[in-house]
Amino acid sequence: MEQLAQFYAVYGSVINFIGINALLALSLNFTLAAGMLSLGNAAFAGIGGYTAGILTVHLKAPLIVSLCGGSLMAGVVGLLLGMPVLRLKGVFLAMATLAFGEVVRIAAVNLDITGGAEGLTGIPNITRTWMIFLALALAAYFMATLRRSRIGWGLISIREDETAAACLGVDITYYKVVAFTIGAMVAGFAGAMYAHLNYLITPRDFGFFIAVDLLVYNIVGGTRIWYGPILGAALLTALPEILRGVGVAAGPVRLAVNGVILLLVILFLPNGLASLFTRLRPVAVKTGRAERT
Amino acid sequence: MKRFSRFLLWATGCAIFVAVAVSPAISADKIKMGFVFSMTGGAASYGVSQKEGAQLAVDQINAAAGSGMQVTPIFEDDASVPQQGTNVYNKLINGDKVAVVIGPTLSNTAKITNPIAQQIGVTVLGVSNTAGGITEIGDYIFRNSLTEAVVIPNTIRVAKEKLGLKKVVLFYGNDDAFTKSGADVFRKVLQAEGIQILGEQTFAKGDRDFSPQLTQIKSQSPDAIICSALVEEASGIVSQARQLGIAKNVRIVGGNGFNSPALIKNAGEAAEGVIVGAAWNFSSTNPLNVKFVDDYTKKYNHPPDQFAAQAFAGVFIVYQAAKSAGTADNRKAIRDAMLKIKGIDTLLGKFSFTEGRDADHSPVVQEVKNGKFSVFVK
Amino acid sequence: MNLSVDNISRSFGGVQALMDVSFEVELGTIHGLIGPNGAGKTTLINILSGVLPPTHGQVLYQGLSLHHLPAHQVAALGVARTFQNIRLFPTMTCLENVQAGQHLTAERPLMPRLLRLPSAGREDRELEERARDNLVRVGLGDRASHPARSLSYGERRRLEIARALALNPSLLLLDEPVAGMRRGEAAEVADLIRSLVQGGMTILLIEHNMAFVMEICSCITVLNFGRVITTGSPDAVRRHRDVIEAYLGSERGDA
Amino acid sequence: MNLLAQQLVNGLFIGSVYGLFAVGYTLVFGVLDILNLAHAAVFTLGGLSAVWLVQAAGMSIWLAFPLATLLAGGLGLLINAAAFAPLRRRADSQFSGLISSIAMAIIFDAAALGLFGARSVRFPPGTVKVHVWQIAGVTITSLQVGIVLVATLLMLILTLFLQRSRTGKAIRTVAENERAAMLLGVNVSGIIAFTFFISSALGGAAGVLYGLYFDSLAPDMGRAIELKGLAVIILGGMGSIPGAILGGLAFGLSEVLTVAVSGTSNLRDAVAFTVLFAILLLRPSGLLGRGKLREA
Repeated sequence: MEQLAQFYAVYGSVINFIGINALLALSLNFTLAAGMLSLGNAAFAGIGGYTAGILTVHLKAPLIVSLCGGSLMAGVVGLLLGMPVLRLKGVFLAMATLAFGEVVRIAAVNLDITGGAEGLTGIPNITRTWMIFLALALAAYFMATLRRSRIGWGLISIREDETAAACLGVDITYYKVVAFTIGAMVAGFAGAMYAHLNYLITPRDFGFFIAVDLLVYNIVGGTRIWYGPILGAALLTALPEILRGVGVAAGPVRLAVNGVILLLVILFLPNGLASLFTRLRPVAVKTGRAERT
Repeated sequence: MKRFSRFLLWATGCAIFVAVAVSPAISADKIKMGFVFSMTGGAASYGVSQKEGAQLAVDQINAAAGSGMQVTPIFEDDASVPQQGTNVYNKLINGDKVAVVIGPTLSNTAKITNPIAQQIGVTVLGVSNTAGGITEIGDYIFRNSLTEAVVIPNTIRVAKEKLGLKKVVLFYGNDDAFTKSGADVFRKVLQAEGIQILGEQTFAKGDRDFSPQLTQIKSQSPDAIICSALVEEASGIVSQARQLGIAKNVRIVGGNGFNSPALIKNAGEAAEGVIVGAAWNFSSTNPLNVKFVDDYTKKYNHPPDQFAAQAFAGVFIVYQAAKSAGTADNRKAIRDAMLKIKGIDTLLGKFSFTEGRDADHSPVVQEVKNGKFSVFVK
Repeated sequence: MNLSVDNISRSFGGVQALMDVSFEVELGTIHGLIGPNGAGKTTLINILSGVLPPTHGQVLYQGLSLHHLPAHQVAALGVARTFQNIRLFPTMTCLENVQAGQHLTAERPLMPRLLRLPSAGREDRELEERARDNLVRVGLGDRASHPARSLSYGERRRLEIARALALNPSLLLLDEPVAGMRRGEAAEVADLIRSLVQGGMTILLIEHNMAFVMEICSCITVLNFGRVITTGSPDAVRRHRDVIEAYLGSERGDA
Repeated sequence: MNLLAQQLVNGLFIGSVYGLFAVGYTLVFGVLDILNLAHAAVFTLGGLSAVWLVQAAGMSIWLAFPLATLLAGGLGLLINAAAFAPLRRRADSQFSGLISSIAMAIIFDAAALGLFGARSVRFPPGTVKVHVWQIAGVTITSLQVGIVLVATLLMLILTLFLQRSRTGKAIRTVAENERAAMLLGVNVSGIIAFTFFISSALGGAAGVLYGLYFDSLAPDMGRAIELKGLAVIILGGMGSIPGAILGGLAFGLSEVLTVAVSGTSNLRDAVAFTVLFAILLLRPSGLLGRGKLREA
């Protein structure tokens, strides 16, 4: 028991960040599930984080109100952004969401209410580990269940082939906007929790490189099953600690090892870490009866 | 490959458990100092200087201590990211059980990580944080880096006195906590001194081209350009200003961020006449400083900057406190001894902590002259 | 109350793919659409299914105008299709492909699934049963759990038909349903198509296999260079001078 | 008036640097439909290695420049061999290629940090002789003119090469249709490797020129230009080489004009990215794009 407490004292923050990053990665998975490459989820996390922080700091809102408020605000922005942007595909969508992310970051730098470059300070540190993992569990359960619902089937059809999906009656734009908005809300929630974990949020916490990290978590973990992004986020968040643990000195060498591991995973595990645990199929459908009895 | 990944997961588990099981033993005649510097990422150039300065101090202390108290340094990299800073703090404080933490490089990281140390009761000495609200985190948080709030008013006062500044332009990086808060102080001081601000221009971290802003500034013909920037950007600003034909008598005035040999090295000829208000005087004839500059240059083949100097001084201050407390591992005793630090000799000059655990020594206003920093006298 | 194609034109950039195309498809029949490569057949199917909007003209189905309806709304009116270049969902199994096709005929509400209500499980089981029936119908009953990309060319065409059938369509647009199939396989598809029409469905199909078209279609429209040459019974079409010319002039040996 | 003229000169200059950086980016995208996010790291390593060649090895810049360019081209071959070639047959190579190029970028960043240190360095003063001209109150330096000339020259050579030479034609064939190229007997994997070589060599050359002008090179210098480079190739039209140049100039001018018109620079980047956003919505193929959306 004491060892456990000691473990938590040393690695508690790593565990928390794994949870937050996993939640963020999962938020991107909602859009990836429909084959949309978005780099906007870091910005949604930022919107959620700033909204929640402002609610807590300026309006003295209770935590749950701030978290939901942040999530909602991110969802609204996601909805408004999604409607025009989701006509774009592939790299073009990625670039449009990236431009949006930069505009959000620059806005946070220049606005007074966000505290500018110095960030929004004075946010109490009240997010607890259990809250993060409860949220993560709920989001993961939601994701896993969503895949078996009408929306989920629609999204996966869109990912596989947009034209064919449309001809099966899937309202492409509507489903994309729904997925994008849900993703934005989850990202906003994660951002709001992050804000209440850190005393301070700054525009740099939600920039381009964070957006890319979220994509990396997904691809490394595997995009096709709900626990893929969680695995990816867990490995990559813990990687610096692991390398520290095995004695790789801080500095350029550790950075290089980081890169090499990422490269190895992408080269040799095409479906991500998740493929270690399952023969990956896009949808987990139970085949109720034995075939050709 | 599957095997490799299994191995990886396995290794993770093992590493974590080993780390827990082997809780390091604390030996009484060795003080464990944890250093949190940004050795990779955006702030790497500062973190690397700090590490070099700190390492030099540790080496000198250990060589001189003989059988006395030795320093065991543990250097960690926060990769210029607050998240990793938090992880490293927990690891150093709860895992390695360090007696004190020196760092972190960036003020924004400090605001997030220092509450962890405060809560547990571990002394933190910031050696580069200059933003407001750091030492306010709690009574275990110290710093030996003079804040912009101390350096800048002095700089402006001296510059106004000697150059008769009437109207200036403010130029700063608005997406960085250090440069932005520096600009806020500059603005306030300029207004208080009755110097007119003709306009403000901003840049973003990583920018290398400043000609659009400098062109605007040139058209406003100010007496001086007041600049809040770190040295990477500062050297570009200085050299491009001169290239665009902004006359030499339009001085460029900077703060702590300018105080690096890199300014002179990178801006070359153009750096002549730049006024730098700072915490550390490169050319100070204080014997401790002369020795430091000598030793450092010999060891690393390049001259030190302010980051290295303050880190070097920081190690000595902490060591001094531990020695006077007579303990290498009693965290509270060391903190209490830190509070009592008064007028000790460092390369920064006579050094004390203020009531609020901030650095208390006199700032300096320098001028670049003949390719060197020297004290500004007109 | 037929499917009527009314003066449809479509151009891509400067190229006129379809020019004033008009014909009627009688409900409950098999209607063929033939013509040399590049005649505009697939473009027409794309317009009928809402994938492409026409430049001019309109399509009426059961008295409703499909004018500028997006593809998913056309599908909701009971129009299903297959694709010339086969657009299955490659990483899904055969069964899943058909289940994906049930989008309009299934509810699959999210809430009961989140709450794990028994009704959700019941619906899923029913849908799976139906999907399996569709697979059996196209002769892929034993392939349910195979990934779609592991199928042979002919099997993929049949799977696409099964997926289209999952919509319970009243009008089925087939773009070269037997291309690349062996003779026996094509005959099975012909039987399937006939049985569908007996069940009340209307079928419009594009096919290069003339024997197949002549055998099963009751009416044929011939396109060449984006224009209708003629519409009529197989016999009439076979004898039509322009048709012979169009084929001999452009492609040899395909007929 | 002088003010505006000077700002236009500023914009054209920085724009041509953006353009040169972006040409390499867009070349790989044009041929492979893949974004190579390690391009910025190659840019950095190109610049830093040229400094090393001049400073430590004592070379003339006229020798160091082509050498560093070749070296950067070699890095391109490495990127292709380690990060792209093994993934080419994979269905998701757009996604996975993006990630493996990020991995390469991390490795290169680490190499830059380890080999050249974190501090900013510069070419020794006097590496190239700089004259400053004042023409009607507008300041232009010989270095600026030289850089624009070199950039223009490189792009002219590239364009001619792609249009006239056998290899250039092969590259365009592969870009058009990989399968068809293979059937025509083109050595596709060789051509792709060569494309990476050219692309990275151009990126490295951009790094050297950038470093020569701005006198400050550091391992993170690629970061700031990476995002702008992406914006530039979108603006110009993905895969279009004249588009990348035009996009570079447009982006450079939009930055400068925002400062000139509003008198302040707070909005500079916001305007640039808003313009990018608007262009994507209104004309996704960019200014000179191939006029089609992916998967259209």
